[in-house]
Amino acid sequence: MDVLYFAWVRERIGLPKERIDTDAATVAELVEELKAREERYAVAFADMSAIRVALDQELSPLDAPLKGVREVAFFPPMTGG
Amino acid sequence: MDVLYFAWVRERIGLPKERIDTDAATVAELVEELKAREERYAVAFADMSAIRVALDQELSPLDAPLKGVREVAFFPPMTGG
Amino acid sequence: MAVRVQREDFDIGAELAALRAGRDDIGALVSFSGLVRGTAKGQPIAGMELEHYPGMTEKALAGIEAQAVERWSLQASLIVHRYGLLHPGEQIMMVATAAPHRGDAFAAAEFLMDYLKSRAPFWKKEATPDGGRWVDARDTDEDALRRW
Amino acid sequence: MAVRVQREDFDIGAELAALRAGRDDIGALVSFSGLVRGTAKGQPIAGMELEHYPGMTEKALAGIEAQAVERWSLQASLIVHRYGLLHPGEQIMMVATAAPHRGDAFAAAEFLMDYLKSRAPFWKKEATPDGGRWVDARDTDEDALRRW
Repeated sequence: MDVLYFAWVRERIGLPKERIDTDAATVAELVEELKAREERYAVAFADMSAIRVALDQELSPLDAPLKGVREVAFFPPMTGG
Repeated sequence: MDVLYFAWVRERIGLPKERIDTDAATVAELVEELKAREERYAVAFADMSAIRVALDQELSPLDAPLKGVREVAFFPPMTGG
Repeated sequence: MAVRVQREDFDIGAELAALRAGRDDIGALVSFSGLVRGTAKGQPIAGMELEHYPGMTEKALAGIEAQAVERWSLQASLIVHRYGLLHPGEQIMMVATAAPHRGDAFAAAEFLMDYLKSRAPFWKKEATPDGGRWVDARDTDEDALRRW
Repeated sequence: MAVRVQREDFDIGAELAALRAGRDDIGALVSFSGLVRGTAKGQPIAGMELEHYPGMTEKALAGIEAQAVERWSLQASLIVHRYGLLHPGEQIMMVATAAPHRGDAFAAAEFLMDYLKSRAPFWKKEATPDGGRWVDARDTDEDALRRW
């Protein structure tokens, strides 16, 4: 699936988008998998209360299932307006 | 003093402004004096709950004293905006 | 902080641009404009005559604006109200409020509108097929003042 | 009912004129515009970079607008939000709402702003003398959603 990062999550991970093959069943499992993979993910995802998730462009909770999802995005709380 | 009328109060009394010499101590007394004077005042002031009063261009209650007042205005509830 | 009572129409875009011209401290700009509707109580309205009390109108509007300035941290505000004969679709009046944050700008604009509706000496007479009809003050407008 | 996400500036006067053009059923027109402030947390701001999530942004804004249309009797509404590098004094975004009466127009505009602030995928980075600084979401913005 495509994984997108925005704002300081993007800066900490060092890229805006990547393709990730995973067997993770939920967003939370994907986060743990990435944190274990490299330090930059561990830094970006250190405080998950500061992270929001969108699955196929819909805001979703951390325990949402990934089955069938094509695009996952991680970003900080939004500050539009 | 100058007495001004607006909107349907003006239409019922038949003029926008007149000079009135009175010894009335309050607005309410002036209203009674006018109602006794001519039918058109009695019609305009039949329901005083539908009338607002300004003394020297400040909204004022019916029992406000007239001493020193130069301009009295009678009109319906306002409908600006 | 300004109040204008005029027969002529106004350009809301130009008014808003003037409010923020040359400054960079405003974060939130709210405007309200009131328009003449083509129907009222199920009847077509050919026009609306807006009568006012020259002198008191300006004082009342300035007083309402001063209250808003005291209650909220406004950086700029404007009230423009027309009088005379207006037609459906035309602008009747506008208020605008500028503040660092949106909460103050919205609250002040609603406060100005609520007070202006019931405390500024304007009266509307609609031209209906049955003749002229004075618009009644709505109880809900008087009620709206109680929230402030 | 329309949503636009764009790099270019917009003309709020032209947008409001377009909303009411050719119709006489609108009684109340409310606009909000958000502007870049020249200082933040006591520091001068040279500029603000607005990042967004293309695709999701449009969907989120359209979803928020649809909720407003469902809750209030709106006759027209518009959300325009910019992205890219903006400078102090520049317009960031606007919303406009049109309704027969002012209560609906004001409530819907505030609702759109409250939801847009916390639910549309935009992020602001301010250029300060100490370098770039991501603007933190304010607890008060999240709290503002609870009133709806």
